[in-house]
Amino acid sequence: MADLLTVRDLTVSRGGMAVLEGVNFTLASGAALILRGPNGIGKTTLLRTIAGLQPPVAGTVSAPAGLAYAAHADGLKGALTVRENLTFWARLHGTAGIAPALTRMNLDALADRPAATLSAGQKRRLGLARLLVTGAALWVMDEPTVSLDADSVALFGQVVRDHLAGGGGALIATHIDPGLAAGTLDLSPFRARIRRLDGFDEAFG
Amino acid sequence: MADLLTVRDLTVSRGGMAVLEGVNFTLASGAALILRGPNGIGKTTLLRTIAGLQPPVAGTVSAPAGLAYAAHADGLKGALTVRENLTFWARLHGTAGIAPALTRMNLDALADRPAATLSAGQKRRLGLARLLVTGAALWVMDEPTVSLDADSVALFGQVVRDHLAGGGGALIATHIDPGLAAGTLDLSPFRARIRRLDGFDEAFG
Amino acid sequence: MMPDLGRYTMTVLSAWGATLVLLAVLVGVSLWQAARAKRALGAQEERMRKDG
Amino acid sequence: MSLWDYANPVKFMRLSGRLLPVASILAGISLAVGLVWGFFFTPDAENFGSTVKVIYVHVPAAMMAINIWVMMLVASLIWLVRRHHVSALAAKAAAPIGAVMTLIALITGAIWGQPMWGTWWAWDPRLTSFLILFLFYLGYMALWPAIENTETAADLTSVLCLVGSVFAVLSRYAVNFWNQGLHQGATLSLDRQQHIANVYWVPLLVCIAGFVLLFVALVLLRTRTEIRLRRLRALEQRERLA
Amino acid sequence: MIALLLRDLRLAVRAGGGFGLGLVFFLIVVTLVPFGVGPEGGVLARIAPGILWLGALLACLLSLDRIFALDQEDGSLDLLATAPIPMEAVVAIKALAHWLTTGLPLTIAAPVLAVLLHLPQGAYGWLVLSLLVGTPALSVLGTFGAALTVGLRRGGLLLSLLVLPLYVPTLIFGAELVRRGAEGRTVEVPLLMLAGITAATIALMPFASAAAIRMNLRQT
Amino acid sequence: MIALLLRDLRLAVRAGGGFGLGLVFFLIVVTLVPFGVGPEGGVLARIAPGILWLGALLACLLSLDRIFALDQEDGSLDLLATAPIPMEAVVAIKALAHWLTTGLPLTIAAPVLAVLLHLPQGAYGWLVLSLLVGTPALSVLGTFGAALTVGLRRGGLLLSLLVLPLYVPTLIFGAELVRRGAEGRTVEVPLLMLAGITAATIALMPFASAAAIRMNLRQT
Ligand code: HEM
Ligand SMILES: Nc1ncnc2c1ncn2[C@@H]1O[C@H](COP(=O)(O)OP(=O)(O)OP(=O)(O)O)[C@@H](O)[C@H]1O
Ligand SMILES: Nc1ncnc2c1ncn2[C@@H]1O[C@H](COP(=O)(O)OP(=O)(O)OP(=O)(O)O)[C@@H](O)[C@H]1O
Ligand SMILES: [Mg+2]
Ligand SMILES: [Mg+2]
Repeated sequence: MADLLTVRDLTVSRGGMAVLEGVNFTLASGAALILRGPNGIGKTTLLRTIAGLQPPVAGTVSAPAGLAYAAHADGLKGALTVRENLTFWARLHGTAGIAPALTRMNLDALADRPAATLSAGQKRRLGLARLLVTGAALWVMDEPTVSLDADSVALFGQVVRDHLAGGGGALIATHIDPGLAAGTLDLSPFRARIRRLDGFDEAFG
Repeated sequence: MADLLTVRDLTVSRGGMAVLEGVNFTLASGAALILRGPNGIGKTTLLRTIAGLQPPVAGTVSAPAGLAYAAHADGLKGALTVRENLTFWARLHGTAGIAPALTRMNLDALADRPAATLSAGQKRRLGLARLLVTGAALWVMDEPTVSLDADSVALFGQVVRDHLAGGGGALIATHIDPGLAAGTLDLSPFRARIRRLDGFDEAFG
Repeated sequence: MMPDLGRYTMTVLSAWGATLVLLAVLVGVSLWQAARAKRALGAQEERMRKDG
Repeated sequence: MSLWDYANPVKFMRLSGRLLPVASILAGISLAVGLVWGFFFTPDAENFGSTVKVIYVHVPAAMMAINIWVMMLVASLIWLVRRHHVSALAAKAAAPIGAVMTLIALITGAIWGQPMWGTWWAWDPRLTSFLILFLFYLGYMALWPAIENTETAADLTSVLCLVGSVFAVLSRYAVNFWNQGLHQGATLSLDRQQHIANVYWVPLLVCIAGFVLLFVALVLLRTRTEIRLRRLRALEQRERLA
Repeated sequence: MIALLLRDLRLAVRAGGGFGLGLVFFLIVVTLVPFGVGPEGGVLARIAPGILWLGALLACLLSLDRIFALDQEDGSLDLLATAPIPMEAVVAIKALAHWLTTGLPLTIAAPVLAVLLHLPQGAYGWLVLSLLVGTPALSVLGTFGAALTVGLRRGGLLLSLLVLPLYVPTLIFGAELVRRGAEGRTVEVPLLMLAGITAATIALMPFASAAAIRMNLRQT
Repeated sequence: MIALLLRDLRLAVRAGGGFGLGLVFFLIVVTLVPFGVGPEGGVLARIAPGILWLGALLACLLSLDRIFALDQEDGSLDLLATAPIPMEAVVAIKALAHWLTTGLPLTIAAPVLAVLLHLPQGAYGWLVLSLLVGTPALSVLGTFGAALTVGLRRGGLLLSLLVLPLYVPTLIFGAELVRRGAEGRTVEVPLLMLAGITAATIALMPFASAAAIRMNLRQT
């Protein structure tokens, strides 16, 4: 199948310092890739770069235009209900019908509750439901299963498998096994080596 | 050993609705108890009640005065460094010396970084290090291992075991096994039944 | 030596005084910051050379 | 070798290291000559009395206040278009100098206004637009340290400088429209050469040259400081990771 | 785009009535002035145009930090930036939503408050007109300031510092328009200037604001 | 307790210079008034006491929402509430920190800004005295307002609405004191009233604020 995402010799930086360098991988449509690595290795930074929120220091990312990013934070508005939150994202991405997303993330019973009154795990389910209404082929997720109970993790696994079966792709940074048949990429070998700074030039960029 | 925490027939409510009722348990010093249950069952609500942040609807909690609560949010100031954040809590609780806490949560290398520049897992480690400087006997923790990598979870397990060995107690709500030899309390059976409202009286409290 | 400033002595002297003080502060602060940066950078480079 | 090469930090450090003593010495000489000449060896003016001596600090400071902002604007544009770090840092280094110059113009003007107009402060267009310029300097200087990431800070302050320039000009026009003002120009037009005797004009020119040279020396010094601090920061980061 | 506008309006109405509060702040500033300067009608009438404009400006200013900060804190801004909609449009919609929830209500309420300050009869029409033409510029410029300070923890006051000098021309022409109207003088020049400023800011500032947002998100 | 005070001061200084910014807002309000009301010295001198007090009050008001909201958002407030230190003390320290970073700098800067408004010579001393005596009440009352609105998403404007009526007496007596001073009249009555209000609020409001915080946390 066609490659959804190609990352070539990518160097990403955070706070002015390269954190990962020489990252290479491709993601075919229908496949998922799990990024692993200890805290602070640069998973979030890598995902932000792939999502286009920050420019790469070196190397290239070729990602499809429509890409859905799910960050550590869920981007929910506490004052809006679950349904309103989801409807907003659906309309912004020009898709219609949030009902399947609600059902598949088991949110039907909560649909008319303001998001502020959800528990940590319920909020997370809503954050993940957003992916379903973006209509994007590539899902880029940063620790999606945080705060989820075992049932919800299984639910999430099923949703991702369906997405892959439909020709989508998923890139997931996580510390916990989400129960997917997916390749794993350990980021530890790509930790940026610390270069010595010998002149003033190198302090910049 | 003496009981650190006794919970009797406790009913707790959230958003004006009872969520758990008839909860009973005791925690001896030197022991840990893990609270489990699906998302939204009321773990956070129960812990907040035990920490004294909200009053019980019915039943009693007898907890020691000095109790350390670690919530979903870490209470960190991004503008202060790791060291300053921790020193503040230490001085507020009247304890001295944050060095052991830094070392035990593997934060020495990050000590002079502003907390805003930490990764998700590094922030969490700092949030947990706060428990060590409170000097409290009872630790009440809401999903402490969220975002932590495997090494950090092990580190955290060791810290809790040391705390228990010193006669402390720990109450932990979590979906993930933190690798502790501890009792487990499943909260599902305590889910509050929905009573029919037959008179106006019952709409109040 | 001092020119006779007549009834505007205060005006002229305070205007000149304020200017010279502000300029002196600016120059002083700049020099101090420069010296401090130079010293800190020197110390850092020294330390890192030793550590390799 | 093109001019842009000096935007390279190493080359800039080398060149500025050589220029700095020269600029400092020239600034010292011209300031000393101009100020001493202006203070001790100029006669009183007809309708100003001895207060005419204030002109030797007031006018150069006022001119520098405006010119430094223009220099910051140019440096900001260079940063936005060509992304030369030295350029952004030079703008950052110039801002406090400009703010002090504005303050000097305001203070000396206020002190001068007391005997001349009978008030410390009047809402005259020129005075008012200087006050606004001072606010722009303050805003610019406050924005720099508020942003953690250095490159982002350079970007955002440059955009602010750009937008601020447009509005500084607009404000100048607006206050002109709003109040005709008291400020000099009509009574004794010193900016037109034919209206001013050489006894005042020549020392004034020397003073202006002194202020310009002082600015050059200070900007070089402060830019060097900023570059050093940047390198220090990078080294510290590296050490922490090691 | 419409979805974003509706969401922002809905949030403004829901979140503790953001809608009415700008108004109420305006009311309170205008009410406090007589307490501060004393109640003589003559002085009040003289300063009424200026105070009304100043009150509107401050009420506007106070609600600026909501424009992006809330979206940044809960992560929506990152998600908006990766959504298939240009940042310029996001910024323009945000400014429009701010004006609809702040500038417009202020304009409508101003005549009522003008009574409290003894504004001369003839000036009411000019007051409304000047606010209607001038407040959009306040929202657009405020959005730019908010975009500059969005990453900063509670940059509220820094935001004021950055934005207020930008507000000076609008304030001068707006208040001058009302003052001239009150005195029965000709108002063409300030009106044209005000309209010109508003048109130019609406046309140009969204690009600057979008650039600032992108720079802020880019934090490498 | 000292630790809390130091932390709050440090945060105020670090977070984008929160310290100087209250001041700058004061400067800007005072600067904008002439743009609004026109440049004539006579009118400005008449309204100077009122505008200076109003400016100080608004500068104070704008920084109120930082008092608790930041601590609430990042969870520190919950943790402070479970720490072995009474909420009354937390609240009092917060008010003190707010005054040190806002009221005190405003008091010191006021005479300089008074020049811009042509405040009569004789009134400078009274201006400083009135602010020194009056601004602590503003901080304490503001802390109460902040405590009431802490749970609400960005209750900034609601906070203003709640607090401004509480500020009215302080404003009246403060401005009156300066006005009387400027006219060379006797100032005893407003001075005593101002001191009385400050003393009473300092003594009593911390209990109310602490109660408000506890209720806000309790949300069952
Ligand atoms: C705070 C008050 C004042 C400010 C901000 C101010 C500002 C300025 C500025 C911007 C210039 C133009 C410099 C240039 O680019 O050539 C200037 C020049 C001058 N100022 Fe002032 N001024 C103030 C008060 C005064 C007062 C009170 C006087 C004397 C009565 C005065 C006399 C002059 C003279 C004679 C010149 C040079 C000729 C000219 O450009 O008209 N200024 N001042
Ligand atoms: N704003 C910042 N300034 C400087 N350094 C930063 C900043 N944000 C993050 N870092 C550092 O960059 C590195 C990479 O951070 P990143 O958030 O990408 O890690 P991560 O792999 O996602 O970790 P986690 O599993 O804990 O979420 C970390 O070492 C972190 O401390
Ligand atoms: N402010 C609120 N108003 C109304 N209901 C609320 C409020 N906050 C939480 N709830 C509801 O109360 C119940 C208990 O929430 P709580 O946060 O205690 O769950 P939890 O067990 O901690 O869940 P999680 O594992 O997802 O963190 C949930 O069903 C939640 O939807
Ligand atoms: Mg991460
Ligand atoms: Mg929970």
